[in-house]
Amino acid sequence: MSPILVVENVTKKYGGLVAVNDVSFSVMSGEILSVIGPNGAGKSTMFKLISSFVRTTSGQVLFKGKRISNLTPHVVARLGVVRTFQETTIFRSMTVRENIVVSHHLRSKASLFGFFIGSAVAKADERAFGESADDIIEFLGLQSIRDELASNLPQGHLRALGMAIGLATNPSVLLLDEPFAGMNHDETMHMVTLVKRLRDERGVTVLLVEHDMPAVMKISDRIVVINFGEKIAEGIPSEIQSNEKVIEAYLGSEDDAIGL
Amino acid sequence: MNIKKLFGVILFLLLVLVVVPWLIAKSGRWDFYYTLTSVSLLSIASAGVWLTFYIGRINIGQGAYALAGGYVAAVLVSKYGINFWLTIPLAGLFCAALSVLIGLPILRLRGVYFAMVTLVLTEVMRLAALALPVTNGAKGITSIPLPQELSVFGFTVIPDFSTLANTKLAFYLTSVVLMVICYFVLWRIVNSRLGHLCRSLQQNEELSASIGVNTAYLRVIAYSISSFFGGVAGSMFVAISQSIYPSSFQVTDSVNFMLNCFLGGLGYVFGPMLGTLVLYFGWDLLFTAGRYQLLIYSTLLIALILLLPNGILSMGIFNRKKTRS
Amino acid sequence: MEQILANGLYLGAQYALIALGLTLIFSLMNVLNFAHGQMYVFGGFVTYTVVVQWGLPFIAGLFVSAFILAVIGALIERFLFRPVIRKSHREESTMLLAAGIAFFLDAVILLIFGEKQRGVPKIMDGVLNWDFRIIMPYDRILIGVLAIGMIVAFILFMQYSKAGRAMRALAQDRVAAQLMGVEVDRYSMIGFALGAMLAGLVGGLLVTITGINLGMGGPTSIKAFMMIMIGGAGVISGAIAGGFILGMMESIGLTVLAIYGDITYLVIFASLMIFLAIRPQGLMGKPWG
Amino acid sequence: MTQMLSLNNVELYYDHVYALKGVSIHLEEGETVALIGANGAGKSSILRAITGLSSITQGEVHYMGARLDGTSAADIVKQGIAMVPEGRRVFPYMSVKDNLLMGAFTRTDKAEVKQSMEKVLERFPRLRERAGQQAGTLSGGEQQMMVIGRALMAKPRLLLLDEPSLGIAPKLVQDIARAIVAISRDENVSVLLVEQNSRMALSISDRAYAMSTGSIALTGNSADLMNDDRIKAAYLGGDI
Repeated sequence: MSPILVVENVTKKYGGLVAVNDVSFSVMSGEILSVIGPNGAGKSTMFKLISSFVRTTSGQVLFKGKRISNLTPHVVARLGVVRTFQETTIFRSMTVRENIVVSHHLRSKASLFGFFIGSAVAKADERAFGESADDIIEFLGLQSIRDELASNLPQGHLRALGMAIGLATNPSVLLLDEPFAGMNHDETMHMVTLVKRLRDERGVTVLLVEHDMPAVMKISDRIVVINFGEKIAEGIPSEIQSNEKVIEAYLGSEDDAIGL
Repeated sequence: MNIKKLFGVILFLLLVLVVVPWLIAKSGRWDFYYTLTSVSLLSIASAGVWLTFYIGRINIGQGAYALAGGYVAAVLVSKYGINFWLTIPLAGLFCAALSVLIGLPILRLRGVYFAMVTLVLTEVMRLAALALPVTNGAKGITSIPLPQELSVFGFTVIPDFSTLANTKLAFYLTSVVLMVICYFVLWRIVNSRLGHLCRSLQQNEELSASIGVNTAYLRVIAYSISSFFGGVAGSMFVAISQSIYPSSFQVTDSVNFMLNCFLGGLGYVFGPMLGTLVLYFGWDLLFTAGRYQLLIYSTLLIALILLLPNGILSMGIFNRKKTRS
Repeated sequence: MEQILANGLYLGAQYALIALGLTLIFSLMNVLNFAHGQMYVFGGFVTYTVVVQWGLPFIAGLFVSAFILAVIGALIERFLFRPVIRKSHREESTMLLAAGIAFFLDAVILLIFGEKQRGVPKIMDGVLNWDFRIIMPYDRILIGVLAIGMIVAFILFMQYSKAGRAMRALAQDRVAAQLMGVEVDRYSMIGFALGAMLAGLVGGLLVTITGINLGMGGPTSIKAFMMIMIGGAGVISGAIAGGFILGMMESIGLTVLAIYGDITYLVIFASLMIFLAIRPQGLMGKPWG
Repeated sequence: MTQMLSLNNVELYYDHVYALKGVSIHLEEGETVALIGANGAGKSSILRAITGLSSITQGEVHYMGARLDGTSAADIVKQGIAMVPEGRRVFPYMSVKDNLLMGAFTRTDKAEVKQSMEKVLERFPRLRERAGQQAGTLSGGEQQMMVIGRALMAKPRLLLLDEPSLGIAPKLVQDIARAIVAISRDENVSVLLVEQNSRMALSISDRAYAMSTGSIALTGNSADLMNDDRIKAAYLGGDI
């Protein structure tokens, strides 16, 4: 396996505040890698840096050896690095299927004008998008809600839809921002299976930010831990669970316990 | 297009092109022609505003483009003797080009901020019309000749208006046809991929960017189409009134275009047409109230917003349409 | 040069007062008050009525204008904006409501005061002539000084009174302000009343110089929007800066650009566009979006 | 000791998502109680339910023997409940002094407000140095001190602290912990402390509740919980 995504000494400062400080790690092709850390540790900023939603202060992010940091988000998506969002970010007043069909944008061959006059290429595109959307719907098991309005969906389905939107862009690397937040145990386990199948059957590399630890431990091939904007550990789940620095980051250090 | 829709369109065309003229001839209310011509032209401009709503921007600057389009047509016809029918697309194109220039910086703004700038834009266009030499200042451009004949390969499509006995009817018919064309274009846009992308933009710009949509480009495209409509409406107005002044389209008009869209419903392509009809007719009917006209009109408007702050379409019976359109 | 500066200061002081009211309402409720210009006109007519028709002194006119506009503002907030904000999902609803109110106030002004241009007699005679470098009538100077005095009073009120602090807190962090026990409804109403009052006061001040007529409302609103775009919406210092900058630009434009015709506002708008392209949040505004 | 605060079987959800499912906790007068648990477990939702920022869908909140849920946020403050919100939420463009004065917003006893201010500035000398500075320019630790001081300005009987150690440099976490201990000792105030940093929280509280996905998973004396391996498991994904 070779690294598909490389984060190289990335730093992000907001004014005087250092949100991410000199972080480096790589994501191997076909791997599921989780970035974890206590609240406010800089995970989300890390995510935005990779998807170019914010600009780096220094350092760079490479995708297949090409620099993708400090481009615009749609260009990064076009190259194959696509993010989903933390909150329930979907197109609320479209149906599930419309959500997925519209997200095929990157694959279209016809021009906007072609679509307007309904050219042959455009018609072929529309057909292909529809088929692919149905494929994705089936893959994620969303058949029963395909014509529901997205704003009426419960949490679990919204997350799945968020992932379907990501999938529709045909990504090489999918960035999932807290895919398990607000889910109950069963929903989480279902989602874990889905993400794994995504990698196994579609060959998508997955990078996720999450704080649901049981899920992270189950799903990840490797884990990167961030605290106060710095990488404090990296390794396979069992290593992370017993890493003293990580425990400290989550529970506070022994020193924080002050004697009364 | 399925049979039902085709039937609906034919019915609509019959109504506006045959039934309405027949009714007017019967009743002898020739003044309704002017009202309905205005409604169809104003609804073209409103259609443009509606399209900017569709990408999630509140546009209170359509009056600026209507004014610009009007002046383009007026100048081309009166100073260069160009056939009026040709100036309609030219006016549209001029406005579209202008809106690209203006849109590039201001389309980055959202919500209230975008609305503020566009509102100011209307006022600035009026000031420009006052100041620039080509527009003849406050005196405006007057005595613009009626539209000439339009022929294609020697075949007369539209006769010379000065030879017609009933120009009111002719203006009504051409305006309605123009409106039908514009709404057909709008309908095509909304139901093609372009429209879907616009909707994605309206609902969530960040997500839209993350699925690879070039949001900045799309916004400019939509805004320029919107301004194109404004220019077309403005140019046709010039032909009817045969004159244009800096005050022909003002801030109030821009606000009204926005009200039309809101009243007709933002989730429904033909909403602005409906809204324009209701508002313009409502205003006209209130004419009998004399000096209380504006008072009653604005009170009704406020009451409407109080009762239905999310637009007429928020009423139960319309909700189905909204989700399926 | 001195003349341009003096004119700019005089204009700027009034503009800043108008912008302050607008920005206060915006920062508290995220409402763009389209009717601000109409409130200004209303205030002018009230002062005219008090001074000319009732024959009371000018200062009484100012007080009555301030009071009536504050009441109108409070009523508008309580019975129109509050319910609409509560029920609506999108910000366009409040914008439409504001537009409706602008029409409504126009109608009311038309019915009560009529269409005629009105003015009050000069409150002070004489002209200051400093070596032909600055020539300015005394009444203008007085009005300018009064306006600056009001700006200072407003700043002091916002800075040191309990209500002022509460409003600043609300504008900066709504939730935290609630946690401190600030009643959001009450202070939104006070803020709206205060904003409307400022508009009315400026109307009262200006009726002595330029007079007032029905048509002045819309253009005044537009100028006020430009000011808060320059300074940054919702920021008090931004409104003041925006007001003085616009006043200064207008003053310079009217002198320097006069030879090219009436293009001052075109130039101002073009520069505003370029400025916003570089700095969309205005001079002192917070970045957003 | 009388019961100061109690939540009985409280349910709360945002947008169809459960944040709290049947939570019951209580707090006696003079006690310091910690609510610990991983991110997203629902700790902050409990505070939102108490302060009236979110309305609960089921259950009851009692304070000093009277029903509290349904009371407006402003009245809750007047009854003596002050909150230090998550993420500090300072008023960034106001001076430190004005921020503190906002804490005393509901009080009318001017002279005593002055005294309270003096006391807060004594407790946090750094704030006195920066009294005129805009709050947004303070460091994270200083801001945290300031919002604790701001809450004290209300002269509360119940102090709610939401993640005071969040995003604070490790060496300052101890200072904050000490300040909390000192406050509960000196002032006549009960403390409900929500924390992710469970070691800190357990070391300064009398009792604690551990939450997981919207309900109470564990409860007991803080000293006992300190050495309970189940706490660690709750954070790092083992079995409880």
